[in-house]
Order: sequence, then C-alpha cells, then structure tokens
Amino acid sequence: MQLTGDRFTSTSALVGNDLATLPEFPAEIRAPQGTLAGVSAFQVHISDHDIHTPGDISDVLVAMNPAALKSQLNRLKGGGTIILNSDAFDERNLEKCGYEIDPRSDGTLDDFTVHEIAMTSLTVTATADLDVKKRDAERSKNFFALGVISWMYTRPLEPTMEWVEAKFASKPAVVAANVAALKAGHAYGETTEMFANQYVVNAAPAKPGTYTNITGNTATAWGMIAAGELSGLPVFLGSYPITPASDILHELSRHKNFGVRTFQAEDEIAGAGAALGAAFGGALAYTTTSGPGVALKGETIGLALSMELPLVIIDVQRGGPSTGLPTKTEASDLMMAMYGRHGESPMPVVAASTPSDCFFAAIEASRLALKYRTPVMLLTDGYLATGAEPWRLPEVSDLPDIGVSFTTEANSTDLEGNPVFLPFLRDQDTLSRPWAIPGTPGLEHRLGGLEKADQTGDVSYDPNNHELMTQLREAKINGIANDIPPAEIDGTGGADVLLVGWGSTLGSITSAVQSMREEGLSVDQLHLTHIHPFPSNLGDVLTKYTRILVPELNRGQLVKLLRAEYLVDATPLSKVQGLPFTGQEIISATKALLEVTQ
Amino acid sequence: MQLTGDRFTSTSALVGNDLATLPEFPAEIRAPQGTLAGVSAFQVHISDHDIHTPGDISDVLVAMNPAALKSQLNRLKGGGTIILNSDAFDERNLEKCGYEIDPRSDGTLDDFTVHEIAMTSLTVTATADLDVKKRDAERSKNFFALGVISWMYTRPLEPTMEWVEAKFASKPAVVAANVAALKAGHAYGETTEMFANQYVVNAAPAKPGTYTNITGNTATAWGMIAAGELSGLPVFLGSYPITPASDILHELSRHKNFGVRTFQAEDEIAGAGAALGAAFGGALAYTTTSGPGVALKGETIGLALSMELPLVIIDVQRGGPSTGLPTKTEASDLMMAMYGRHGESPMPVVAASTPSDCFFAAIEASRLALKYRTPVMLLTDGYLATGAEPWRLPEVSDLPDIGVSFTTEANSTDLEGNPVFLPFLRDQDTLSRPWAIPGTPGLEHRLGGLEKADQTGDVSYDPNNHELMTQLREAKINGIANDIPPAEIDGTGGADVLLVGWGSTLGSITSAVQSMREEGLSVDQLHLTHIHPFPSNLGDVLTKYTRILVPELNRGQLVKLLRAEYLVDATPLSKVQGLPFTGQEIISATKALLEVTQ
Amino acid sequence: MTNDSESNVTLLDPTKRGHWTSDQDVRWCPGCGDYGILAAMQFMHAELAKDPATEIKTEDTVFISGIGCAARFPYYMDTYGMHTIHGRSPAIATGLAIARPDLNIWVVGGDGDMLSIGGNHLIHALRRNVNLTILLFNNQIYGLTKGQYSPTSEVGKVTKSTPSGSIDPPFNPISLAVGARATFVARTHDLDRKHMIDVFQQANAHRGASLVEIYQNCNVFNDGAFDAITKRANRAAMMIDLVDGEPVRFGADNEKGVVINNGRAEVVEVDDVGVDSLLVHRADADPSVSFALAELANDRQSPTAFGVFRAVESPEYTDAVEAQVADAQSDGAGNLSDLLTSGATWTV
Amino acid sequence: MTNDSESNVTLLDPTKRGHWTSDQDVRWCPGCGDYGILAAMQFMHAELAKDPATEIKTEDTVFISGIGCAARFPYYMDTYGMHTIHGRSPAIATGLAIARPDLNIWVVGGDGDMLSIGGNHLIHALRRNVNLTILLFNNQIYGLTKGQYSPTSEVGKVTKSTPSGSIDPPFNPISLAVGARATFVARTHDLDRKHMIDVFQQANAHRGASLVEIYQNCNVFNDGAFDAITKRANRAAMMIDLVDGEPVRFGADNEKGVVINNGRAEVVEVDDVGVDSLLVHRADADPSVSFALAELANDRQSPTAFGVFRAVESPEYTDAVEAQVADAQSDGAGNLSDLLTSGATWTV
Ligand SMILES: Cc1ncc(C[n+]2csc(CCOP(=O)(O)OP(=O)(O)O)c2C)c(N)n1
Ligand SMILES: Cc1ncc(C[n+]2csc(CCOP(=O)(O)OP(=O)(O)O)c2C)c(N)n1
Ligand code: SF4
Ligand code: SF4
Ligand SMILES: [Mg+2]
Ligand SMILES: [Mg+2]
Repeated sequence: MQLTGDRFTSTSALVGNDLATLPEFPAEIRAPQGTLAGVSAFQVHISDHDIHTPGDISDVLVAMNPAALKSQLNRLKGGGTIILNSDAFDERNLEKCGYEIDPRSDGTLDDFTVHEIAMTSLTVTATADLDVKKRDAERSKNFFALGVISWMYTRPLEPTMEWVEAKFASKPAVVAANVAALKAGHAYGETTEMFANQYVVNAAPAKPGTYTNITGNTATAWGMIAAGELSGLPVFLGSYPITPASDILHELSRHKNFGVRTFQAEDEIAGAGAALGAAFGGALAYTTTSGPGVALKGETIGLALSMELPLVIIDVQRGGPSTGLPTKTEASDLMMAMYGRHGESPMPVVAASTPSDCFFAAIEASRLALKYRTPVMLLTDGYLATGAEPWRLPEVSDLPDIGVSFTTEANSTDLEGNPVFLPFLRDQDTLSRPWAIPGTPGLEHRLGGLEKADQTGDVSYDPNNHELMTQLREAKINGIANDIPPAEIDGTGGADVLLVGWGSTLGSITSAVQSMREEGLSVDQLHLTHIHPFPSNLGDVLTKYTRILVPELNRGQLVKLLRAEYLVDATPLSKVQGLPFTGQEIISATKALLEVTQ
Repeated sequence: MQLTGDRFTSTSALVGNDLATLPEFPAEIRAPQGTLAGVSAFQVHISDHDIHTPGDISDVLVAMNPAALKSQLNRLKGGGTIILNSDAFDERNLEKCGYEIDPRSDGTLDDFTVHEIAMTSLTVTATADLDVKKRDAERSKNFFALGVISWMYTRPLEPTMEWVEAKFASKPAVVAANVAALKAGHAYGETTEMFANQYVVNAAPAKPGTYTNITGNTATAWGMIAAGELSGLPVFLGSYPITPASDILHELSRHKNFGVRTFQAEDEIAGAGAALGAAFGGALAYTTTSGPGVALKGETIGLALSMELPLVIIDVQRGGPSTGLPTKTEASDLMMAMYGRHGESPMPVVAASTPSDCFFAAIEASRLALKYRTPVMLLTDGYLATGAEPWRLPEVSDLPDIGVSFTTEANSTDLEGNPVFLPFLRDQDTLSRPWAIPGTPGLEHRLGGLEKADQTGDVSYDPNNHELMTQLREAKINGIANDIPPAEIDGTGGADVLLVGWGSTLGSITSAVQSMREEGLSVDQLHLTHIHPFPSNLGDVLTKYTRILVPELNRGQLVKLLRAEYLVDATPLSKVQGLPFTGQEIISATKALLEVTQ
Repeated sequence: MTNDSESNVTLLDPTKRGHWTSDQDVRWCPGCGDYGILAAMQFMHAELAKDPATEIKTEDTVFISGIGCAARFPYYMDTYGMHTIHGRSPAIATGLAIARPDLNIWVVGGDGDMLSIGGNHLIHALRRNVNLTILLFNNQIYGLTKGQYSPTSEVGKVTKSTPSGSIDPPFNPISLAVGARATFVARTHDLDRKHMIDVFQQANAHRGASLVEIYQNCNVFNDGAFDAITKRANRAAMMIDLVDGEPVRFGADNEKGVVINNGRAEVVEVDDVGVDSLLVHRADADPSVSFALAELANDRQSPTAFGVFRAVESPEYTDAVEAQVADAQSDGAGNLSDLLTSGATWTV
Repeated sequence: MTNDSESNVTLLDPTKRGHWTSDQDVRWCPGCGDYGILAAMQFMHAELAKDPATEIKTEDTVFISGIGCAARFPYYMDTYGMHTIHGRSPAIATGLAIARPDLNIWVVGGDGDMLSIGGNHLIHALRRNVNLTILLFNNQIYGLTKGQYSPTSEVGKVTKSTPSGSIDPPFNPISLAVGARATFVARTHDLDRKHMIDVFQQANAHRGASLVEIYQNCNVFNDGAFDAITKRANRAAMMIDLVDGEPVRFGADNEKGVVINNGRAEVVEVDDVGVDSLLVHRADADPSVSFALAELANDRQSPTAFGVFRAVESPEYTDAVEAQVADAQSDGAGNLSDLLTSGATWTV
C-alpha cells in the first residue's frame, strides 16, 4: 500500500502538469493531503480558470479500499463523485477500518455519485496475457483508475504512457502491465458510458435555508414526483435506457411509494406510446430520453399533439449527430425540439439551466402539459444531468398548484336538447379541450390522429375545418406566452450588449458577465427558460439592444429562432466540444462584438 | 341504361350547382355531351376560376361500362383520371362495344390514372340490408360513383342527399338505396385513401418537342431510374407503403430491367436502414415516404449524415400533423426536413415544383447525394405526386452526368511510408470523403455513428476534433451553395414586391403574377428549388426588395428560414386546407402588401 | 352521441347491440369482412351485459388501434377509444393498462399494423403478459393503402408493390405468438359470428395478453383469400375445431383427426390410427404442442385449426406492477418533504 | 491499418489470426465474454482461409452491428464494417445483402439491440431468409448503458431500472426465431472456442438467414449468468450437445437423454426409456421439434441444448431478387429513352 501511495503521488503530479496543457478545462489530481500511510486514494480537483473554488475540497475521490474512503470522504464535495474499487470492499477490509456496515449500502454515500468498479480483478484480467505475476499485476490497478479518470475528463493517455515507459524503463513487464491497466481503465469508462460528474458553481452567496446536493437527473426525477403530488395525478414514466438520461428512470423506479409507475419499454417509440396511453387514462405521463431517442419519438409526439393530450418529453441532450458523443454535453437538439415532427405541430419547449433548476423546469413543463393538454419538450443536457450543485430546498407549500380537473359531465347539448359531450369544445381562455378519462360514464369518445372536426372531434376532411384546427392548435400554444413570466433582463435594460442564453450555459454566462461588469463593461444578461413560445415581451426587450450575443453549445440554434421571430441581428457564439463554455470564451466574444481591444 | 343516363343528368346538374357554392375550387360534373343513348358515363371538369381551360375536355371520366369508356375516352385529358366500374368489364360487355382486348390491359389507359372499382357489386352489398330488389339496388351504383367523386373533391354529401330525398319522396326505398350507395362510395374513397388527381396547368406555351403526360410520382420514379443510368450505379429503393408516396414504389418495382431493386420493408426505419446499407455497398440508394414516415427516419438519416454516405429521402408531403389528412396536399414538412434530427445535422433540401419537375429534382437530389456523400431530402407533395401535366420529354443526352468514382486505392501513407486508406480524408474542393465499397481489397474500414477522427475515421472523443468534424460537415453542405444555379428573378429584378415560392405553388404563383402584371402591377417572382443551402446570391437578391411575400401551403416555414438567414422582413401567406392556392388568394395578399385598394 | 335510427331505449339498454354502437357511419367497403367482426363484437358485449355478474360497461371499455382499415374499428364502438398511429397500438395500450388496470382494453389492428411495422410491440406485449385482448384482423394484404402485400401474404403474391410476385415467406401469427411466449392464442374467422363471439369472450376473460387472429376477407384487394378454408363448402374438410379436453377431430363425418407424430402435428384418418391415438386438445398443454398445431396452417392446402390454441395461467403484468406499488406503500405513501430531504442536508 | 505488434508477414497471411485483426484497441472490460467470441471469429476466418476452395477474403466480408458492447465487434475485425444505430442492424444488413449478394455479411448485436429495440427487424430478416449470419450476444443485460434488465433477463432480476425486481418473462431467442420461421438456428457459448468456431462456420455456410445465440458473460453487470449451465463443473449435467443424426444424449456418462413426449421435449434417464426411444436429432426436422428442443432452456434449472437446432434449405431472399432482375432483363436491360416514351406521347 505504501508503494501504491507513492505511485499515486508521482502519477498524480505528472497528471497535474500534464493537464495544465489543456487550458479550457483544467483538473488537478492529487494524492490526498495528510494521507495516513496505507490509505490508498486520490482526489481530483476540477476548476474553471475563472472561478476559484476555495479550500482543499475535491470533486472526485478515487478510493481503492474502505480505509481510503473513510479517511478521505470528508474532503470530497457534497454531490461529488466517488470511484471505488469494489474488490476491496470485503468484510475483512471493512472491519479493518472500522466500518460496521458497508458504507455503500447504509446511506453514507447517498449524497454522492458513486461508481463501483471491480478494479483489482479487472486489472488482473487486463494483464493476464502479460508476463507478470498476479501480485504485481494487482499493483497496476491504480493505473486502471487513472485510465478511468482520464476517460471521464477527456485526457489523453499518451503522456502517461510515455512517463510510465521512462520511469520503468528497466522493467518492461511493469511497463506493459501499467499501460495495459491504463488502457483498460480508459476503455472501461468508454464502454460503460461513464460520464464526468461536474460541479456547477452556484454564483449567488448562500441564502439561509436547508441545502442538499443534487444532480440534474435526480432533480428532474424529483420534479416529476413533485408534479404528481402537486397535480394529484399518478406519475407514469415510459422510457428506454439511454445515456445520459437513464438515471431519471433509475431514480423514479425507486419511488413507487409515491404511486409512481415506471415502464422500461422495448424501445423509445413504445416508451412514448405507453406514456401517451397512460395520459389518455388520466396519468401525468412522461417519457425520458436523449437525442437519438427523441428522433424516434417524433411520430408519437405528433399524435399527442393531434389528440391534445398532456405528455412531457424530457430530452437530456448529448453530443450529436447520430450516436455522436454519448457522454459529452451539447445543446444541439433545440431545433429538433421545435420542428422534429411532420406537419404543423407546434409544442412548448422548456429548458432547465442548472441541476437544481431541473426540478422546477420539470414542474413547469408538467404544468403546461396538463393545463394546455399538449406535449411539452423539456430540454436538459448531460452537463446538468450528471453535474451536481448545492440546492436550497424549497418549501413544499411554496410550490405551485398545477392541478387540473377531469371533465365528468356533458359539456353541451344536441339539437334536441340532450346533453352531449364534445371532446374538442375548447376552454375560451386557454383553448384547451376537455380531458375526460375512461371510466367516466356518458363521456365515451374516440380520439385519433386524423384531422378532427372542431368541437365534436369526429374525423373531418373539411378544408376549412383543417385550417381552423391548425390555427387553433397554434393559437393555444402561442397563448402560453401570456401564462409565463415575462423576459427579465439582468442588468440596466439598456447596456451596450445583451447576452442571451438558454440551458446549462447559465453558470458560464453569469460568471462571464460578472467579470466583465467588474471590468467596467456595459453588459446585460437574459436567460430563457421558455423557448417556445417566447415570453410575450421578448421582442420589445431585444429590440432595445444594438448588439446581442447568443452563446450556445451548438452551431447557433436559438439565435436562428430569435432572428426569424424578431428580425434582430443577434450574433451566435458557438461551441461544440462536449464541454461547457469557459468564462473567457464568452468574454472574448463579447469584447469582439463590442470592438473592445483585448 | 336509359334511366341511368337520365339520372346522371339530373344529379350532375345538381352537383354542378351545388359545387358553385365552393368558390375556391369549383368542379363541374356533366353528363357526356353527345352521349349515345345507353352510354353510361359522366365527366368531371375541374378548373381554377382564374384559368380557363379550353374546350370540352374533362379531367375525370367515370365510366360505368366499356361502351362508356370507349365513346368518351377521347374527351378525357391526357393524364386525366378514369374511374371505371370493373364489374361491367366482362367479356360480353367488351364484345358488345367492339373491344377485342380488354382496354384495361392493352396499354390503352397507360396515359391515365385509372381507378378500377367494382361499383355494381359494392353497391349491391351496400344496400343489401335495405328493402330493395337487387336490380333496383344496382341502379344506385351511379350514386356510389358520385360518392367517390364527392370524396375525391371534398364535396359535402348533404345537398345530394337532400335532393335525393326530395326527388324520390314517394319512394323511400329508392331514397334509402341511393343514400346508402352515395355514402358507401364516399366511404370507399376514404377507406382506400383515394386521391384527387389534379391537373397542374402548364403556363408556358407548348414548345416544339415530344410530350407525354406524367404524374409527379411517376416522374419521381423515372428520375430515380434516370439517376441510376446517369451515375452508372444500381438503384436501390427501401420503402414502406404510405399514401401518397406508395406509387413511387409501385412504379419502380415494375422496372427491374434497369437493374432496379425495390424492397418493401417492415417499416419506414427498415426502409431507410436498408437503403443506407445498400449505399454502403455502392448502390444509388433511396427511401420514399410521406410525413409520418419521415418522422420515423430521423435517426437513420442522422447516421447517414455521420457516416457521410449518399442517401436520398423522398418525402411526398401530405396534410399533417399526425395522420392528418392523408389524401390532401400540404407543404408543412419543410422544417422537419431541415431540423428533424438530433444534434447538428445539416443536409441538403431540394423541392420539386411541378409533376414533371419531380424528374429533374430527383436527378438533382441524387447528384448532390452522390457528389457530397450526404443524405438529401427531396420534397414533393400530394398535389404534385398525383397530379399530371404534359411534359416535353428531355433528350437523354442532355441530362447531366452525375457519375462518381469509388476509391479503389490507398489515398495516403503512414509514418513508415506504407500506403493506407483514410476514409475521412476529404476532397479539398467538395469536402467529400472517399467512397470505398466492400469488395475493394486493401481499403477495409469501419464506419459508425460515434464521432470520428478527422481523416482516419477512428472513433474519437477528442473535443477539438468533434468541433472540427461538426464544422467540416456543415461547411461541406454550405459549399453546395456554389454548386447550384444562382437564384434567378423572373421579372425586372426591382419590382415593388417579390413573391418567393417553393414546391407545388409554382403554378398558382405564376398565374397570379401573370394576372397582376396584366393589371399593371410591378411584381417579381422567385421560385426556389434548393432550400438548403440557399443559392449563394439569395441574400443579395432579397435585400433589393422592400416587400417580399412568401405564399406557402403551411403556416409559414420557408419565410422563417429567409428571415433568420437574411434578416429580411418577408411576409408569410399561409394556406392549410389541403388544397392549392387559387390565383385570387395570392393576388389579394399581394395587393394587401402593396396597399393597393382592391 | 345519439343514433337517430334507434330508439333511446335501445341505446340505454346494454343488452342491446345498439348500446355498443357509436353514432359514426361505418366506412368500410361494402362486403368487407370487418363488418362481421364489428357485429360480433357488439353482440358479444350485449350478450355479456345480460349477465349481471360481469358489470360490463361502455365507460370501462377501451378500444385501441393503429392505422389501417381494421384500425378504424374503435370509431364504431360506443366506448372509449384511440385510433393511434401505425403499428404502435400494443405499446400505447400497455401504458394505458399499467396506468388503469381497472379498464377492459381491446387492441385492434391489421396484419400490416400488427406484424409489419408493429411486430415488435406485439411480441413484447405478449411476452410481458399485459392484460390486453389483441385482435389481429388478418386479410393478408394492406387494405387501406390499396393493396400491397403484407407479412402474411403467401409467397408469389402479385400486388402493386410486387408485380413479379412476392418472395418472402409469410409469418404464421399463431406460431410467432407462441414463440413469443403468449399465454393465450386463438384463431377465428369473419364468417362465423358465433365462433367469433365465443373466442372473443374467452380471450377477454383471460387474465393476461390474449392474441386472436381473425381470418378476414378484404373483398376489394384480396377477395377470397380464405375461401379454400372457410367457405362453407370447404369447412368440413379444411377447418379443425379445437375443443378443450376433446380429441382433435374434423371432417364431414369426423373421419379425420390430428396426431402428434415425432413432435409434429399431422392429419390422419381416424380409422387408420384409432381414436385413442388422436391428440386430445388441452389449451394449457406445453407450448410445443400449441406450436405444432399452429404449424398446420403454413400450407394453404392443409386443414387449419381454429379455436383456442393456448390458454395458460401466468402472472399478469399489471398485477405485478400494482403489487410492487402496494408493497412500496405498505409503510404509507411517499411524502414530498421527506423526499427532498432524503439526501444529506445542511442548513445555512 | 497496420498493427505494430505483429509482423507484416502475419498480417498478409490470411490463415493467421492477425490478418483478420484490425488495428483498433479492443475496448471491452477485461474479462468480458466478448473477447472469447472475437478470438473465435478471427481464428475461424484464419482456419477457413486454409481451404483454398473458400476464397475467403477480408474485403468480401462485412460485419454490421447496432449499438451496445457487443455491437463494438466490427471495429475489431479487419474487414469492412458498419457500427450503426441501436436495433437496426438486421434491416441495414438486409439492404446491403440485396444490393451486394456477393458479400459475406455478419450481423452482430446484444440481447437489447436484437430483441428489445431491434426485435422486429430480426424476425423479419429471419422470415425473409436473407443471407445473413446473425450473432446474438446474449448476456441477459444491457451492458453499455450500465446494467438495466433486458428482454432475456430472468423474472425477478434486480437492476438499476428494476430495483424491486423485473416482472416480465424473458424471450427464449431460439423459440422466437423458430416461431419466426428461421431456417437456421443455433446456440453456443463464449467459453468454448471450438464449439463457437464450429457453429459459426455452419451458420455462415447456410444459405439464408442464420441466427446464432451466444451465451456471453458480462462480468461487470451480470457476472456468472450462465454459470449454472456453462461452468465447467456443470457442463456435463446441464449442456445438451445436439449432433445431427445422433440420439440426443448427455450427462457425464451419457446417461441422460431427451425424448419427445406428447409433443414436448423431456429429459429422461436413458436406462429408463431405452436408447431407441430417444429423439434422434435432425436439424432439418419439422420446426415443431426445433421448438420443443428450444423450450428446454426456459427453466434455468433444466439442461439446455447447444449446437444447431435447425438448418433447413429454403429459397434465399437475395437469390429471388436476382432471379426477378435477371428475368426482367432477359430481353435486354432497360433503356432510358424507351422508358420516357413508354406512355402515350405526342409531338408539337
Ligand atoms: C408510419 C406510417 N406508415 C405507413 C402508413 C400507411 N399505412 C396505413 S395503413 C397501412 C397498412 C394497412 O394494412 P393492415 O394493417 O393489414 O390493415 P388493413 O387496411 O388491411 O385492415 C399502411 C402501410 C401510415 N399511416 N403510417
Ligand atoms: C436509439 C437508442 N436508444 C438507446 C440507446 C442506448 N443504448 C445503447 S446500447 C443499449 C443496450 C445495450 O444492451 P445490449 O444490446 O444487450 O448490448 P450489450 O451492451 O449488453 O452487449 C442501449 C439501451 C441508444 N444508443 N440508441
Ligand atoms: S379495402 Fe379491404 S379491408 Fe379495407 S375496408 Fe375495403 S374490403 Fe375492407
Ligand atoms: S459492460 Fe459487460 S458486456 Fe460490456 S464490455 Fe463490460 S463486461 Fe462486456
Ligand atoms: Mg391487412
Ligand atoms: Mg446485453
């Protein structure tokens, strides 16, 4: 173990240097400070150049045995990531360091994202064909761990391999074993689609309250549960696993005590379809997925839209196109959310901006779906989903009431004065149609994807009716603009430049704006939660600015919508590297737009 | 038969009046002029108010027996629709009117769209439960025919039913039978997804040449065959039936002598997938469908885009959203064509503007797909697909050479100077990658949907590589702007207003522009074939105008793209009634924009 | 919601067909086999309503379909219904069943809808044993899209999309369902209302997923596809009626029978083998036996079995879902505040 | 395209494994069963290359996969390959096979890829009898997405998505394939290279669609799933080796056997029934027999059959396509000018 500790120090030091050459997203890997002899662990500290995270708290803890975990856990940030060597968590080791119950099962690690990996045995297997003794092979497990970390943080392996070769030049077997372990760890991260869990920095000083650490996926799942409680409807999730969305399914499936029903379907189409069926039955229905899954759900979403039933589709965006970069973040599904269906099929699009905001965004998406009987697309992304932040818990009583009532009685009369139910007789205010669920006597009706006659909902091929219904569906969604908060500028309302963002770029843009203001630049900021429809005042707000910069983790999607809608000459700032913006990138682009000499 | 003839006359007269109340798309149904006693047929003449079709030529011929067909066929327009009562085409009837060979099988009807319906027996069955004798029931078959026609041209049944009730007030059984037959005919049209086959008026005076009548679907199929011949590649179609696209599959499957292979897949995903597999093998690969099918193909298209393989997706648009109006036309899939995939996935979009233009558009889409190794979306619509027009046949020798060559040898060397094949080493000019097909020794390689390293195509998670590849894919498609004809204005180049159109609105817009010019208004016209990328000069062209009107059979999709791209204040003119624009609708909107008092 | 041609009394009386009939005009082609199936379904419901124990109600009944002629079915039942998208009805119905295990859910579709685009959802619904009664209207053609061949069309079929004849062997829906571990599988046909009613009732009474294949004539695009078997004159020789607990016999004089020979079902002359050698049908026998019986139909020249091939009790999917929810709630329902504070918390 | 660790000679010699090995690092977890399958595949090709009659070449060989750990396979074969999207590989491969009947096409996927999202494409490829060799790596789990249950996972399986245990009965892939009218179906496992090579060769030699289920251990998310059957100590008692033309026997002393009893396959003591009563395996027997043998595996406690369940000759899909094209061209290839003027024309 002593040896192991040493090697870590060396390796880590190396990696520390090495990583400094990747300025956009540096990380440090350090041997634990104050490590007791024999404790095998290392810590990864990640920071954005612009933001100084205080203290010695780490983001990632790699614990090669229970002792390491025990001694180092207090140095790990709440919500941080633990990678532990499950091979070492046997009774003897647990006992040796005084764990009475396995900390993996008693809730000790609840606050963290835990990856259990059988590192010893995987290393032994990875080096099995080499000419090394099993005991020696086991020693290479640290390199396996380093490989995993390198995968997660997109670090190249070559420098480490070169270092290993130089360091152990005289012992080719050791070189071979270490390199094999390093590569195996790296491949393991890839093959099991491991994601870097990142901290989203909370810019505002901590307000008084009770806090917990939460990842975006957990917050999304909790938001769904909350929406169920707030609406009084049973939650149904139809889903098919896909990185980085699967954890929402996993989390929800653990909360059946809320009456939640989760269904792992045979594919994404079935997941969405089952949710739509559940919605017809009166459930608060969700389907969760990532980009490739949304590409498959378009037809079903179109049906929901035509039937005017509530359905929330959650897209945890990842790098595209196609399979793309499953474990990297990107915000490139916005246009698909807007237009990824045939025909005229407008639907609301809502985007979460921080891990904890996923909770509120899920409730808001549910509110709109229920109130307007419409599919709603909720966009999060890999960075939010797997990243964690400290969250000041809301009072349950402060959460909105999003209850809706089912129609239980006839809503009109026929020519002879008999009561009849018209499933497409709309609410004057919201233009929503009544939601009458099976089991309700007298309101039997059939819904379908063929065009429906106004009010009666009977199949209709009438040209004018089709135009009317198309306009009504559109007007219903557009009307939501008045049921959401107006766009609110952070700043003077008339600065030299406005930065407009959406989604997970909030943190980066906010910190960039703060720096620039400190520098004395005149910069306003606007972050959009509702992307379709836009807040009703957005046009008025935007046309006040002569310079608008729209930083996006795509090739410029929101900026297209803004330009088309408001004819404002907004400028895109694009990044598609699977990584969030650094503050510096945003600052440079803003200054370029302002023509400030940098 | 005498009686039948009479009834037609009455009915037709009635319908003639009745239809006059539907000003936007009037049709006349007439008993054949100069009908010999005993000939049972009726003709439907359709015209747009603005365009006067000369003579007595009809658009639709309903022939209740061979004699009717024989005597009236010369009055039917080339490319017109024949609805015939197949029950009456027995040997005896054929002989009686002197047909030696059944005209349905000897090519006589090749020039027309023929619907064979067993109208007598269907009518008898439809009236079976009523208290009418079989012979009387048979007489109602004309109402069955009228029901079919009413379906095709979206005519209400009620006026006819009322007329029948009044006319036969004293014979309730006759009323019941006629109404049942009428409804059955109408339902038949709906149930078998019958489409109105419409004439697209050819504005230009007939140039010398050889002409044939062609529907858009046939022209599309022939364009695909031509592209195969022009490229020297075998044509492969993977498709799943759907109205109104199925006829492309049907037509192509009849031309195996061109080495064409058609595959009716288990669904749309498999149709696209099979086509992509064929493309990997070196075929000129297509998949044909309509809106709901495209909504299912998004993920596969994304894969094609990531693998950079040629694939033409043909979307014969119909009324949406969802199942919508399968037999009505609409142009509302443009945004899906642009953005219906996750991630950054730009691809070319080409649109045909007349039935015969489908031929050229299919060749052009194929050219782009092959040259740039990219999926290409070709948009047609139900109106083009089932409508026919006289087509001046091109000389085969005038058609473009769209041949490409497969890579057969290593295109680079490794560090040691050995020849290697780099599947993503791009052509400097087009940015296309080499296309090396299985069977080529030494060029073995693997393609996938994960991000690929520049040049080598190996899986790569490198952030900067991902951004580079994203930009390269985008630049490749954008570069096509220089490989297509520039936008060419029809008109002065500086009129008071510019009408920008795309797709099947060409006829309506052109005739409206002509009328307005005759009235002395200053109107220019521009019709786009390439919607992504736009022709490179489009921005320059558009910014010359202060008023731009964009008529579209959707809620304003192209207009969004123009506004976003060029920040021009273009105005949408929208129609979503499953019907083409009338000239008058376009004229009114243009005048409104010009603030001309109407 | 009213039907002018019938008296209000009929409409209000659930034992009358009219009570189960919606106000929509039926829009199939005259003579289509679908009419007979619809009538059987409406009569079956009326029949069931006579038994007060069933408590059958229009509002608790749901019909879900995909797209196709067959898929128009829900419009004509005066129950709740969804006419959805092509191929997805088993998946959509599964969601409804999980959300609402109290409902009686029927799923309707054609051979294209259920076996071509929807094949995967069908086999998964069967495997899961979700409480759905699934009716497969097999007319061996795509009707709605005007006559292309389907996954049940015979090899060599000339259709619009296969002018030189189709080249792929058809599925045998019963074999496929047994291969997918279905717990209830049956076959009936559109010409025999009594048989349909009987099979529908059994299928619907089965707790779990039931698949009923219905031979259905499309008189417009594939007329007479089943004549060789179901035409009155051919029935005796070609239709084998499966009766639980009885030896499998058929023929005008019951002179023919089925034996299992080396694992394979074979048609024999009863006199040649003796009654005791005949297979005694048991719907709860090993799936291999159901499979063997299903395979009889692969050849159109051979007699084809009708009735219930397979009916076995097996845990039903939504029951299991409910049990897990009940178990999770055995200590009380979830509390939102507790959930929010279930991780490590701290106070500022 | 080169592999530093091997000499150029090895690379150029098709009878050496290295010739079939790509230059990509293999990225499965150490100890994953996939390694063994890859090795078997590479050795099999090297072996085949020794027979000059086979003319086997890397450039004529294509591996097509969907998404999943198993689906990484094509990257490691130095042939042509496509790593496509989840579930669609049988459809994509079908298109390639039709376009290029000259190629030897392998399709690779996991139990999720092939039986969950891709189930429909799989059964349709089997039904059509397209000339594809389809390998189903069955590890009864979703590996790549970190361990959710799959359509082959046993009831009650606790996974990330089923913390209270899964509730749906698994597919039996062999039964499903037979139900879909597959013409070649086999099972092997990742621990027996010789058996794999033998089965792969037979499957690939079969003209038509072949399905090979491979029991594959995912040591990270579902370790030991098949230990009860394929672990060396259990093999004699639990693995039944199907040998064409031989009575089905197994056990340490061949003391056990399989009979077909009333249509159902049953394990018996040979002494109890006598050798002559045993089922003599014939891969071309009626599908009912293949089905009965497949059903043995439904219960993890029972012995499970390995080897070729079914191999029957039947017209192959792409052959039929080619025949139709050839027929259409018997009077010469199409001419574009003729096509354009094939309708009624007139001259102005
Ligand atoms: C996604 C999609 N693909 C294709 C279609 C076109 N389509 C409608 S019904 C149908 C098949 C009809 O055949 P079947 O299911 O056997 O029903 P039938 O009409 O014979 O009763 C097809 C291909 C569609 N509506 N949607
Ligand atoms: C359309 C789509 N849905 C979901 C996924 C996520 N996904 C990738 S592989 C996989 C399942 C893997 O299981 P299996 O096919 O059994 O392969 P294994 O990893 O076990 O070899 C899933 C759900 C995806 N990539 N694409
Ligand atoms: S097309 Fe065939 S299946 Fe459809 S309604 Fe007509 S007869 Fe029935
Ligand atoms: S996760 Fe399982 S199946 Fe995937 S590579 Fe690792 S051990 Fe193999
Ligand atoms: Mg059908
Ligand atoms: Mg698996």
